[in-house]
Amino acid sequence: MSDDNSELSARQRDEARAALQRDLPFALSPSGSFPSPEGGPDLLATSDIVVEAQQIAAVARYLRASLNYIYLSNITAVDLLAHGCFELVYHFYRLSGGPALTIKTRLPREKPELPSLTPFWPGAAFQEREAYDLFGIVFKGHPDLRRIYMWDEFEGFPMRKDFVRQGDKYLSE
Amino acid sequence: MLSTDELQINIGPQHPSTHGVFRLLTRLEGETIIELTPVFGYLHRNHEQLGEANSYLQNMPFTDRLDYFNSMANNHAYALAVEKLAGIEVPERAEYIRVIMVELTRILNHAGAIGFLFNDMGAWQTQLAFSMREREKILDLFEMVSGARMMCNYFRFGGVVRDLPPEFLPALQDLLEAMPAFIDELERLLSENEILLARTQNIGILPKELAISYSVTGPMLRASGIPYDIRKAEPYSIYDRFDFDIPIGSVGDVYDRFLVRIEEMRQSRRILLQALEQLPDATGSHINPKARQNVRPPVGDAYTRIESPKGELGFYLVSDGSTKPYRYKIRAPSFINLTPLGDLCRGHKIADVVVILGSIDIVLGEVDR
Amino acid sequence: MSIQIQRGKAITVDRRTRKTPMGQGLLRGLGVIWKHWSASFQKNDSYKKIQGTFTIEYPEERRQLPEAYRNMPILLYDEQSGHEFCTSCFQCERICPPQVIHMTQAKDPATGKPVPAVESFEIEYDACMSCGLCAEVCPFEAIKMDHTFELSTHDHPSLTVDKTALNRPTTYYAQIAPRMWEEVKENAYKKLAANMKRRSDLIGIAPQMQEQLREQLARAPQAEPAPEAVASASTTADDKAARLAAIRAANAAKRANSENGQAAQGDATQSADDKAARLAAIRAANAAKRAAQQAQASEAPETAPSESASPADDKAARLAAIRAANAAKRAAQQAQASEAPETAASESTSPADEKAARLAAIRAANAAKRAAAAAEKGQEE
Amino acid sequence: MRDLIDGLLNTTLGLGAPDWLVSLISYVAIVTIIFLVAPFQMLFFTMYERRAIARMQDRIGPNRVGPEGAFQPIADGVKMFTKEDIVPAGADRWVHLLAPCVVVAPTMLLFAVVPWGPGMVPVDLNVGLLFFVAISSISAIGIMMAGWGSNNKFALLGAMRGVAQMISYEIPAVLSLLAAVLLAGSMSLVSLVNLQAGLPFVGMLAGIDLGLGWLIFTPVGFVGAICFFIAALAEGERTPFDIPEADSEIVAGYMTEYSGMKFGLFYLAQYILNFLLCAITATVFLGGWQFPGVNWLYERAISPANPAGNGLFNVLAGVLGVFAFLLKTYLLFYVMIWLRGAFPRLRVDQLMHFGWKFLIPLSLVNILSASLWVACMQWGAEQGMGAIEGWSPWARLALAFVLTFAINLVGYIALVRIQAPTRRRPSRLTGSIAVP
Repeated sequence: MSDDNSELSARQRDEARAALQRDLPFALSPSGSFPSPEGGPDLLATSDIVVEAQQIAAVARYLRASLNYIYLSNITAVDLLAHGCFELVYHFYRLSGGPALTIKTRLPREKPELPSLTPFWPGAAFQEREAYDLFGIVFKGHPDLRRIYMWDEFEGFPMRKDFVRQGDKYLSE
Repeated sequence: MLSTDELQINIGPQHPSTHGVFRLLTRLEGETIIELTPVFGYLHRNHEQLGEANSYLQNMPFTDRLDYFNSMANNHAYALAVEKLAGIEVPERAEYIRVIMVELTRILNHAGAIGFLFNDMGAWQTQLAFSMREREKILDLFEMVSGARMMCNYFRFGGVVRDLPPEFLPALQDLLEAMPAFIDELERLLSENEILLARTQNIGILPKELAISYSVTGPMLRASGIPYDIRKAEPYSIYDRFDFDIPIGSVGDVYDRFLVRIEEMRQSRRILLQALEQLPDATGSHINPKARQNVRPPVGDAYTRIESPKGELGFYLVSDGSTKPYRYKIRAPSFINLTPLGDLCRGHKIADVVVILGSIDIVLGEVDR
Repeated sequence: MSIQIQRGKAITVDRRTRKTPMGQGLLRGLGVIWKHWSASFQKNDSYKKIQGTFTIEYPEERRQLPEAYRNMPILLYDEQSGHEFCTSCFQCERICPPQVIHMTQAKDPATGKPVPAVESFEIEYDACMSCGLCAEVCPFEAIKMDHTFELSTHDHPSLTVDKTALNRPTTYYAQIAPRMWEEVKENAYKKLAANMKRRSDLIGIAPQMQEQLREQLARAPQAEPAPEAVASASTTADDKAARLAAIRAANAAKRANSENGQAAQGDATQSADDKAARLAAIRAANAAKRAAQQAQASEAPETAPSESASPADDKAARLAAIRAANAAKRAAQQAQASEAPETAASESTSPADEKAARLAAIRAANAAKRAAAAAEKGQEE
Repeated sequence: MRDLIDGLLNTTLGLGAPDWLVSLISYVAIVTIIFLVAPFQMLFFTMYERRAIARMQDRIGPNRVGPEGAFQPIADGVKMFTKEDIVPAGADRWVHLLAPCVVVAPTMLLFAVVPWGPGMVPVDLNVGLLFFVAISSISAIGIMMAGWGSNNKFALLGAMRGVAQMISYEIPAVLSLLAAVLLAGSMSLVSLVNLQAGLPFVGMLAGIDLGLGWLIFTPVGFVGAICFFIAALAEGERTPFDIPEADSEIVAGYMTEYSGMKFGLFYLAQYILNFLLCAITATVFLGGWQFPGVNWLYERAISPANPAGNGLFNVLAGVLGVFAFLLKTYLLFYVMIWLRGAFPRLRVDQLMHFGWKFLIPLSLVNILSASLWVACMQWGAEQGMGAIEGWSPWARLALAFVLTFAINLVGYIALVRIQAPTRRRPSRLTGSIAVP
């Protein structure tokens, strides 16, 4: 059962990678490189497709138009503090079923900006606002990029790994 | 010519029918909505960060609190994610028990959703009381197996907490026997009611294309006419072993969402009957994996999703090889289904807003996380 | 484009748009309600029925709770031996998602080594989320989920529950969850039997049972006044911690005494000459005297709670602590050693609240014990 | 009442009290009784409603305070009185204070014309129905005051809805009452009740007085009763027309900012109004106190027609009459509860739609039927009904019955057909899934 699924998803991934290689080769070569710290786990290693952050909108639209991945399900931001980058994970689906196509993209922590998918998938609006609210990732072209959970005056981005939590002072004692 | 002015109203955060602490910032022309913006976060507790501070097993009871109506479904999605991440196998009987629990959850959620929808519409809690009666019966069953009615915390990585007690299966049989009568009654009470037709038909229409681009899932997507059910599209657990149909709507309005939910309850009952038939013997299966309290998955990530009663519930986990997840993200169906609310309500009356909101079926525990 | 559905099909729901609405739907709805109204004079007690009153009039009627029901965690002890199942393995404290379980492990007063028993165990009921993970991970079946749910109180601090309030006999649990207890009973007792061997004296005995056991001890012929004092004190006030400290001090004294005697005997048998024998006799006499004094000193803490039989419990506890510390100091002076009592004393003056006072009392008692041990050692040298 | 006291003082006791004294004593007594009875009705109705609707929902309802929860309304009342009275900041203090009074006062006045039993009418106005309709619409002003004075947008919306609804539903209410007035030829409630003596369907024709000649048994009365009852639901803000206080939409409508006894007054007014609306429906269409035996007893009692009657029969007729009247009223209120238990609420535009486009035309059709009924039953050659002049009363009755029944039925079906929503499907949904 799960073997079938992982095989299927690997095949989908390879197909998509090949198609992207053919039509959008510039998107597949991420510009910034992020170092892996010594000793720590290497969270950057992945078999999923990693694309250039600034091309994410182009890639997503290509996936929708040419490969039929018309359903954008999930946008996740991950703070890879040790690697000095944010990773954004997009899960796309086909309406005909089957496993997800996972697209990853990485942003430098200093200037986390990338194009928004909201103009093409209005359903991304809240998810991008959430990523902005909790991680401080700026989605260019988002029509209404405000904090979604925290109040507007809140300072800092609470899901970042270096966010000083209120409880930390008790933990350190 | 009279000069008129727009009226700006905050519906909520303290309001009888916002299903929790939730605010709808509306601009009105008379009673007609010109603009509506949902504002939330009042219940935000940064659940995801909490998840990163806890070990994998410690997160299990917290998932109950996401969508507190369907704690079993949340448990299932989370258990699947960790099992995928750590490569844990689930014994056959445990899989069947899980399916039974999740389908019961679906019935109780839909019963509740319909009840609350009619409560929002001003039916004085009668439908809700009938739904709650069935829900209480199902909660009795949950209490029997897990010890709690709502915060079940029943699933474990590689199984469930404990096997079904002997009195469970007869009770479930009785419940399923009464189920068609209940669903038919609900339908008879409601689906031909002229007031209801007037209130729900052609209200809050979500066309197919918009439904997809808005990433809505679950009964809402199916009511828009798209037969997309994760149990069929990407079968997880053992859902490929059951015969059941996917109800879809033809218009995509509130009425279709209500009818789709009614039909899904019937389909869930079908699945339950099949699961009861196929349920393997208790002998020889070890369904409580006590040894796996400290899961330490290898470095990597996993995304699993289930068809929770409200839609696609996904867990995205990143492991750095420790006992705690490095990233713990929840794709909450209510949260994303809420995105089109502003568009759905535009041009309708205030009274329709609560009905549309009720038909989306949100739980603020999940929206705000 | 559209999905291939295995084992099923997509069905379009029927919107029933054929009929002209003429009020017949309204009448049918009224019919359903009428049926419920007329059936509501019977009780709905079966899962098969969808009509009839299903209210349970709560304080008078109560639902039969299923065995697996979980509310708040409790601790189990064996009624026969009085031993608690808990060995303070810290599994529950570690797994507890809201981190409301706090415990300390018991130590053997003689050797200072940890014993598989729990010294203090506290659960903050007010923050407990009743997830049942603690009961699930417990390898000794010591922690179980209770069925009592009427816990509301006006007194918030009382929801931080200590071991005495948490303890339940196994018979209680066997009554609320017979099958679940039957499953684990054998295993639990086997493990308990193994652990009991490593516990000495009253360690690991449930506080509820300690009194009974002590009464049994008191009935046995004893030369020492200490146990009697303890027995009498135990009937008086309710400040358990102070009492416990006193008991421990008394026990330590007793033990020191008896062991001294043995040592003296051993010395006597081993001694080669009269001188040595005489010396040993004198030492034994001294030891006995000291023990007696210690026992007297240890009476002081018991009097404290009975004197201050006022509601100000914490005051009494603090007083007891100070007295215990003083007693310890006296004992130490006799033994001419150890800074421990002093630190205990200095600590016992500072605590602000009840808990700390109780803790100080325990520490003072421990110090007394240590002093006795030191005295003993000094003698052996 | 006045007759009774007059008889008691002057005839039985022979005191020879002057007319004004008799009037004074009798009206003071009447007012006292009404002010004692009215709040009691409200208390009873709250309890009645809660218990009945609980039964419909498979529950038991409040049963803890007193035997079977009988003192629950009193406990609620105590709670109301002891709650803090909050006036929101920025509210118009005086308007806010006066609003509940303006709402309560007219409802109390309405008791003046309610005929409780034979000879138990506080005031038998010859324009009793007109009085009822006119006074009952005054409370719309109070609702508007409450909504405006609260300085709350929900309250304002609720008040707007309330006033619009009250004014709209006055019309079908009056029109459907008009049908009954046509049949009776009088606006006096007592004459309406007296009209409904006799047998079912045929009224007084057979000469046997069973007190069952209720208007609701005729096609005209039936449609009129339904129309009036629906309009009464809207007037009394009952489900499915509880739009002004729609709790799931606008919190509590115009009552949002009220607490304590001010809220209690609204509550009181609402339940008393519900009682009165049920009572008027019972009086006009269900025969009021008419019940087998009441008229027989009253014929032997002290009355203007029979001043030498026996006072005992007054009591007996009164008891039976009041019993019949209250039974009908409570049954009608049960219907209100029943509807509340079964139906969701309409939307405000649908309410208007229903009132103006369905209920008013239907009552107009009913008025046509009513006039035909009168024509068939009473008119002769000089009114142009010479064709049926010589017919027996039974034949005329049959003709009237069939004719009005047919007209009402056709009218109803035609209106339903016209109102039925067009079965058009939004075309944009039928295509295949297009990638946006």
